[in-house]
Amino acid sequence: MNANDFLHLMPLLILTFGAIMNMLVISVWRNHKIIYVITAMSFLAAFGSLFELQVQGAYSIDPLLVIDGFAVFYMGLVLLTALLISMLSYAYFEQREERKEEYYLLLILSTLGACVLVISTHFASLFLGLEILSVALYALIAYLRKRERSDEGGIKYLILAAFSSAFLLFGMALVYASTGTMEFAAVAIAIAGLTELPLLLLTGFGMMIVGVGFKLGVVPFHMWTPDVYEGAPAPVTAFIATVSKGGMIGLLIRFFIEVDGFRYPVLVLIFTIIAIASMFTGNLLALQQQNVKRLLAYSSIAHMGYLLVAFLAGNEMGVQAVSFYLVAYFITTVGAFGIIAMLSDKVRDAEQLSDFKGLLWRRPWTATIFIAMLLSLAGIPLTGGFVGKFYILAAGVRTELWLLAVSLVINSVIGLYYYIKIIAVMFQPAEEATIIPYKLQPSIYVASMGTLTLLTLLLIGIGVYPTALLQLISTVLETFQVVAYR
Amino acid sequence: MILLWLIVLLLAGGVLAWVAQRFHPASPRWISLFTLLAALLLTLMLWSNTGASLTDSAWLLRLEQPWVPQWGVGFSLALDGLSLLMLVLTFFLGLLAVLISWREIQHKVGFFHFNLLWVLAGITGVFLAMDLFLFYFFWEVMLIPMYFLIGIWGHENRRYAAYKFFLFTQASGLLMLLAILGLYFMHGNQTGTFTFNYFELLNTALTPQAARWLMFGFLAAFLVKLPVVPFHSWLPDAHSQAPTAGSVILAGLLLKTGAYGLLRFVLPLFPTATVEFAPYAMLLGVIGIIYGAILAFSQTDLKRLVAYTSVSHMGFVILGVFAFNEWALQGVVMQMITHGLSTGALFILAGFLYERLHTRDIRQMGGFWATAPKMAVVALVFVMASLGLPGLGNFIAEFLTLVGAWQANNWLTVFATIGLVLATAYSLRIMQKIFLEKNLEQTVLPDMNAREMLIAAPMLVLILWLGLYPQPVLDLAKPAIEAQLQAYNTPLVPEPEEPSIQTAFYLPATDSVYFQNLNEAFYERK
Amino acid sequence: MAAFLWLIPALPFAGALLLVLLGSRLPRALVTAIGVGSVGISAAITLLLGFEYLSERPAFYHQELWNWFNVAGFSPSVAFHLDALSMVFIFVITFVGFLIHVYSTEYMADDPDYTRFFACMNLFVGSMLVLVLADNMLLLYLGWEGVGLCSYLLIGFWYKEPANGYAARKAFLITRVGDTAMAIGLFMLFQTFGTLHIQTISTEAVQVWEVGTQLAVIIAFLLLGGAVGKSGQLPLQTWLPDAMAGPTPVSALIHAATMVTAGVYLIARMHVLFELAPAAQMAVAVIGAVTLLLAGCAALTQYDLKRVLAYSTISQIGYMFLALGVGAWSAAVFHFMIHGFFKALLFLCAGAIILALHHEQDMRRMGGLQKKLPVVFWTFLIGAASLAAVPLVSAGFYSKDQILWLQLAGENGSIWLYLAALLGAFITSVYTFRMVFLTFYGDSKTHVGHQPTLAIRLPLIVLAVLSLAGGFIELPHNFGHVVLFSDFLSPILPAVSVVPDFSRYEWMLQLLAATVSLSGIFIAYLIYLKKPDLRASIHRSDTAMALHRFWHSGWGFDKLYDMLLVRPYVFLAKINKQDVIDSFYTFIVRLSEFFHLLFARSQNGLLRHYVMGIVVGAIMILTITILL
Amino acid sequence: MSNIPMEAGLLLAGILFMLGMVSVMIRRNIIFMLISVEIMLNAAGLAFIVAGSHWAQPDGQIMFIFILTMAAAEVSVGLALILQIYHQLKTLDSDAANFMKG
Repeated sequence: MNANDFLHLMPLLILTFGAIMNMLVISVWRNHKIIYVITAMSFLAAFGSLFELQVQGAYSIDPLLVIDGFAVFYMGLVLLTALLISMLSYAYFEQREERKEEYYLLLILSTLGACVLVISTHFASLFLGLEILSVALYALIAYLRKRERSDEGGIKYLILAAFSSAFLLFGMALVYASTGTMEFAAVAIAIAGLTELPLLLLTGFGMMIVGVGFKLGVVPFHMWTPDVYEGAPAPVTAFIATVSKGGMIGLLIRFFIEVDGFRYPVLVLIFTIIAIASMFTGNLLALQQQNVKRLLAYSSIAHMGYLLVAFLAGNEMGVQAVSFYLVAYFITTVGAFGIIAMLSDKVRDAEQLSDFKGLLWRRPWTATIFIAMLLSLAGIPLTGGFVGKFYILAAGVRTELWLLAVSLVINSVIGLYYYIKIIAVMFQPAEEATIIPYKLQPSIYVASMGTLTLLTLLLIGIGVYPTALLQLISTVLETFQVVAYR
Repeated sequence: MILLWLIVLLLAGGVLAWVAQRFHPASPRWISLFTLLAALLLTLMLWSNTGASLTDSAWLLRLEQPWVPQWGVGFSLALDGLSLLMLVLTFFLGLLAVLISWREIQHKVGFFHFNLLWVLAGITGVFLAMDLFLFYFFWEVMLIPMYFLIGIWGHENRRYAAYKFFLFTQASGLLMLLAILGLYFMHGNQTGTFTFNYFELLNTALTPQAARWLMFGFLAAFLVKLPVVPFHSWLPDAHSQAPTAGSVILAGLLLKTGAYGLLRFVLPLFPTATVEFAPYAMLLGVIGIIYGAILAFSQTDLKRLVAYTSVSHMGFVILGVFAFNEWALQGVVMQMITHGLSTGALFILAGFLYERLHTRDIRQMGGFWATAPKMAVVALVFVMASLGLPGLGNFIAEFLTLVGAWQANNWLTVFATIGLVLATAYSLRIMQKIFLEKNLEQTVLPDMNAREMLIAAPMLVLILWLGLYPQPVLDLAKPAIEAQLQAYNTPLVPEPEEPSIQTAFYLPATDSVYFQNLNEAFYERK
Repeated sequence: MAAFLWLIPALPFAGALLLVLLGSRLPRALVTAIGVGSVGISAAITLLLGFEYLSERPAFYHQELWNWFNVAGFSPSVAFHLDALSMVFIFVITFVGFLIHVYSTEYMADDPDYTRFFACMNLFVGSMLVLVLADNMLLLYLGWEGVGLCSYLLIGFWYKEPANGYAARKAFLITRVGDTAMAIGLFMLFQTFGTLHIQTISTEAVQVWEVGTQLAVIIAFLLLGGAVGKSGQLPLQTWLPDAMAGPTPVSALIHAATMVTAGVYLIARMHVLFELAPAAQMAVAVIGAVTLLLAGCAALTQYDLKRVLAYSTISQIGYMFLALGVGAWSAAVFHFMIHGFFKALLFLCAGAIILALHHEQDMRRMGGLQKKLPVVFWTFLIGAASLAAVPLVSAGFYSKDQILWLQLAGENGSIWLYLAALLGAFITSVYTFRMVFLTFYGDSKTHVGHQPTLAIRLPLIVLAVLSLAGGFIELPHNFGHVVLFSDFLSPILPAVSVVPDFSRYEWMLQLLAATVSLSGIFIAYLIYLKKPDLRASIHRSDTAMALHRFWHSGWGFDKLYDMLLVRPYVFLAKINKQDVIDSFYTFIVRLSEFFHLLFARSQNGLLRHYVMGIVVGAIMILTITILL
Repeated sequence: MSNIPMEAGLLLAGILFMLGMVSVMIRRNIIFMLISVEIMLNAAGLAFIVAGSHWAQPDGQIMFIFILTMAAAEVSVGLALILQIYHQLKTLDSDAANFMKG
């Protein structure tokens, strides 16, 4: 490791430093505000340091990590999302009695895990990143430990995550046993000549898919999602839905493109089945759901299915589509859970459909933001979700994945039903609010609303004028393409 | 730029109306009234200014702006006679929609007008967009405000209706999106330029198989929107549950976007596939005419009844579109306009009645002629229009459609003509149940007031004018229609490899012939 | 004067428009002035124009107002074409129309909807004038549908009674069936000639088609469909008797004198086409013959005074069709004119009676009115004589005799048609005088309330004079040989070709016709006045009564159509009210909800099950990898 | 060790993995479930060591150390959570923790 390596790992180092700072400050002086500032600063600094990296092209720290455009993009996405979530968290935790400060510590750590995940090129770094992410998440989910549901969600996630990690590890071991290497690139070289993969290797890949699939929450490894989404505090749910899944998607793309998994019909078939099953199961499960957090959980299952469509398209366009979609999806999800966090009171989150009754008349601006988020999830124009879905569909059509494209269309329609159902609830005649959120300090309120407004503007911005983002994605991904298609 | 300003005007007016409610509760009405008035005047001005250049080319104005260059998406708008007519209709009905909502909508006035103007903006965009991506964009944009209009200000079963409307149109729209993408890639793979530009895509050579599938994708959206039996079932619910302004816009404009789409996209893009499909399409049209008429006959909810008459009338549209001759297409254009007026008027009447009686059940009405003769006369005129009485606009539309359809298919035309008898049956039932017979409930129905007469009078004048002297409208639509038909005037089995068939549609950027007669003020090319 | 041609239809339209727009605000006198005046001025212009026409004898006057529309060469104009044929029609329409308007001022005096009545009547006159003046089929169609609308509005004038509304809708619907056929005919005409201009079609048809060309036959049949619907001929005659629900002036004007003869006009106007289609022309004759018999029988059994007249109208139009069918064009038009006079007269008399008897229409409750309503009695008698074709004095004799004669003498005629016509003539005189005897003779049964004043008497007298004198402009060869009328029409309508050397039998046939007519009157006299027991014995006979009921119901056509068409349609509509197609979409929704519930049960919150889910997924993936 | 074929070692690891997996599925006590998961993780570790020795690389053993570390962290968090759950539910039956469903 030389100085250059350190320079390239700056974002990670900043995060680590932030975590340690937090730890130290907590031990000296528990103050929510200061911890919050440190956290936000470290996310911001880490994000800022990315701009240094972006210009330098692919830089690999053998054998574990690589910093290329793809990595920079995904890290940036993860860091920005984490920053936004931390901003929303402040208002959420301010009104609760629990010790708030460690939350930020865990948040930084799991973000760190996600960052490691997207830059890893080796099973070991993969495993490390994944576990940093996961272990921090267990605690985050169960953070509101006085709530039964929070604990229940935590233990369910813990057991299942560890269970699926075991699959992932075992799968990695089998791949290692069969190829003799744990580097992605070397694995690719080892199997490059083979048209027919050995059984051991295939079994290994299969078991790895279990682990990856679990993290993504795709069918049939999706069952944890609703319970964990419901149990976790709203900002944490947002974090699981975005950072944790985004990291995994980044890894999946990197690995799959590296080993060129699209050559193997078996793998493509498995992912196709998973994609279609996720879309249908997710949407059908969400159909009559009355709990908004669960509903968003089910919808996230479906959205992972949509993402897999673009992923399966497998070309440059597919990767760009996935990246674009992730941006839109992250904005939307953070926004939606941000709204839920804002409306929650001390005792419980504003998660029942009835909590939103008449919201459009009670708090028109909040409701408008939420409507924008929901419409984006549904893929309606003027929002980023539309462009994302359009892009995915385009990628699918281009590769002539008609089955997947048509399933996507059908599912968009099913999905539309429950999104507009929430909207319909919001414009029902106003009633007395069943849940009265804690009266925030004006400055905090303005900050949270500002964050949400910013998200909405971003969302509409990329929906109306996607050119800039597309430009960014294609330039940033250029270096990755060089690596991936060498 | 004027085309863009039209859309921006509506969007801005909508936002302004929403915001303005904070300051004065009545201000949104005035704002949207003036916005639409301005838009209407602007389009009428376009009409009068571009009259001279009509003979040269179908296109009056064009606007090209890059939007998403990576994908070959441009912000391209263009205006020809057909779009111009549709715009005039849009703003006219929009104006009426504002007027009828004057008293009907009493809560959330600002938000209502925001939605109203945004729907109209979406519709305007649909009529102008010459980029398939942009077209789809507007196609979807008009749905959400409409969903709000139905869902918030609708009648008792509004949520169900709003869902149904949204889901049907969205599902079919997505199929169109698939087809658009398919076309985009096929064209791109063939020529190397990936673009959504309508004029470029006209040159795409497609294998028959591909053309068929792509056409079905487009048809899905337009046939559902039109609607054609068996995809009509969203319509009665949406129409009957929407507030009056919503029903007027739904029936008067939203359905027309389907017809417009058929004319603008399906016919020129897939000349061979449509010819193949034409008999089935015409059959669907005839089924629609008859099925809609039968269902209309049995309804007891006035708005539902009128909604089913729309199904029946729109059958003529598809019948005419797939007859591929100028008579039929002119008939279709006329039908789009006159149906917008006549059905719009019937919905408005239903709205008046609902305001007074708080019911739409025609079994509880009757004998209103005695107390409301003005309303009765207005209703009579539009009921007669809907059954196709000569002298009123709908007759011209239906007769031309049928004359044209006859050239294409005799037997189907015969059955379509029989639909006129069934139209008589349901139309007369409207008069009978509402204005004639005894007044069972002993309701004293107040007659129309000045504001209501102000709404009805222009519609009456227009429907009569269109019935007696429709030539200006026909002239305006003629070049556009001839352009759409160009592909069919060549021998009936054109080879898809031959791009020269369709070059007439495409205006090379350098070709200034099309624009030389234009008033400089409207010269829009960058 | 020809420059004012457009005013003839325009004035009534303007009157209607004024009445509609200003209706409620105008004083009654002004309404009368507008309503009657507009038609009056039209009639005056018509008369002036008629004199000019007679003196100048041009082929036709033509006036184009504006081009209606022009689509790819399909370019009908709003243009009027006045030739001898339309001259006769506009004369009857405006003149008889004017008289009936005058009459209506008294008849409708007490009606609260006085304005609406005149608005509709004016609209009708205007539309009817457009119909007969149109120079192309599309404009004709406009008038055609316009009169249908007015007929609908006026039949259902007293809308509070549901039965009236039913009759009105029935009339509109049934005529619309015919119109549909006609519309299809127009499509075919347009396809063949590329225009709907009547003169062009008439001149070109002869060049394009041979006699008996299939296309020509089909088109002729389709046009015949329209004519049959409008003119209440078999099989679309059922609406006309019910149409009597309207006010009596309406029945007189629309359902006797003018609108119902539009079919006759259409066929006469398109006679070139029918000559090219012998099968269709034959059909016209057969329809006429059958209709006149069926309607005559039905008229015999009616008790409602107006229904008798209605069936009689159907029957008389049957005569006109018969004449058209054998190519006796001018005879048909002549009978139209005379029929217009006397049938309007009869209806107006009937109206006067009904008004006098407090809206009593049942003849069984009339009687003895001879003394109480002398003017009405005498004029009615004149009208009845004309209808029954009482020889020598009545106009009806001359017009009907011509038709009877041409059935045998004309080249297209046949003995069967003649016999049918003769039998019809007999029936006609029986039911006519049954009417006279039941109404005016015998005991008075209802109190007479209203004595007609000038507004009613004047039209009656004028029409009575015309019903007597009208016949003298066209007299048979052997009997004065006046051919003013057929001469007048000869440029337009070719004369019928008569079988050579047949005219020497003409006097025999005339005698026969006269005998038949008079014997009919005698039998009516016997049954209804002289020997009441004869009538009673008929009433006792079961078969006679069954026949009576059958005829009374108009040969059961109503029931037949009800069973065959109306009920199935209504049934179909009723059961499908909820739209069966919608249930398909509901099914899809239910299906998704079912799957939702099914999947939701898998989310049971038990950790073990979730583990199981992962394991199952893993096993599936491994199976796929290993098997494939 | 080198005379033991890799397949045998992997088979052993596989059997261990299956044992762990099955016991996660059949156990209801959360602590036992946690233990079973640990068994699975260790099975994976074993597989790494076998593979590492087959290729004569240290990587397998390094992975095993990672796994051990991770398992320890996981168990500590897990036990803390289990403690909380026991406080609230007074049982360690995993089936009792099913407030969230549907």
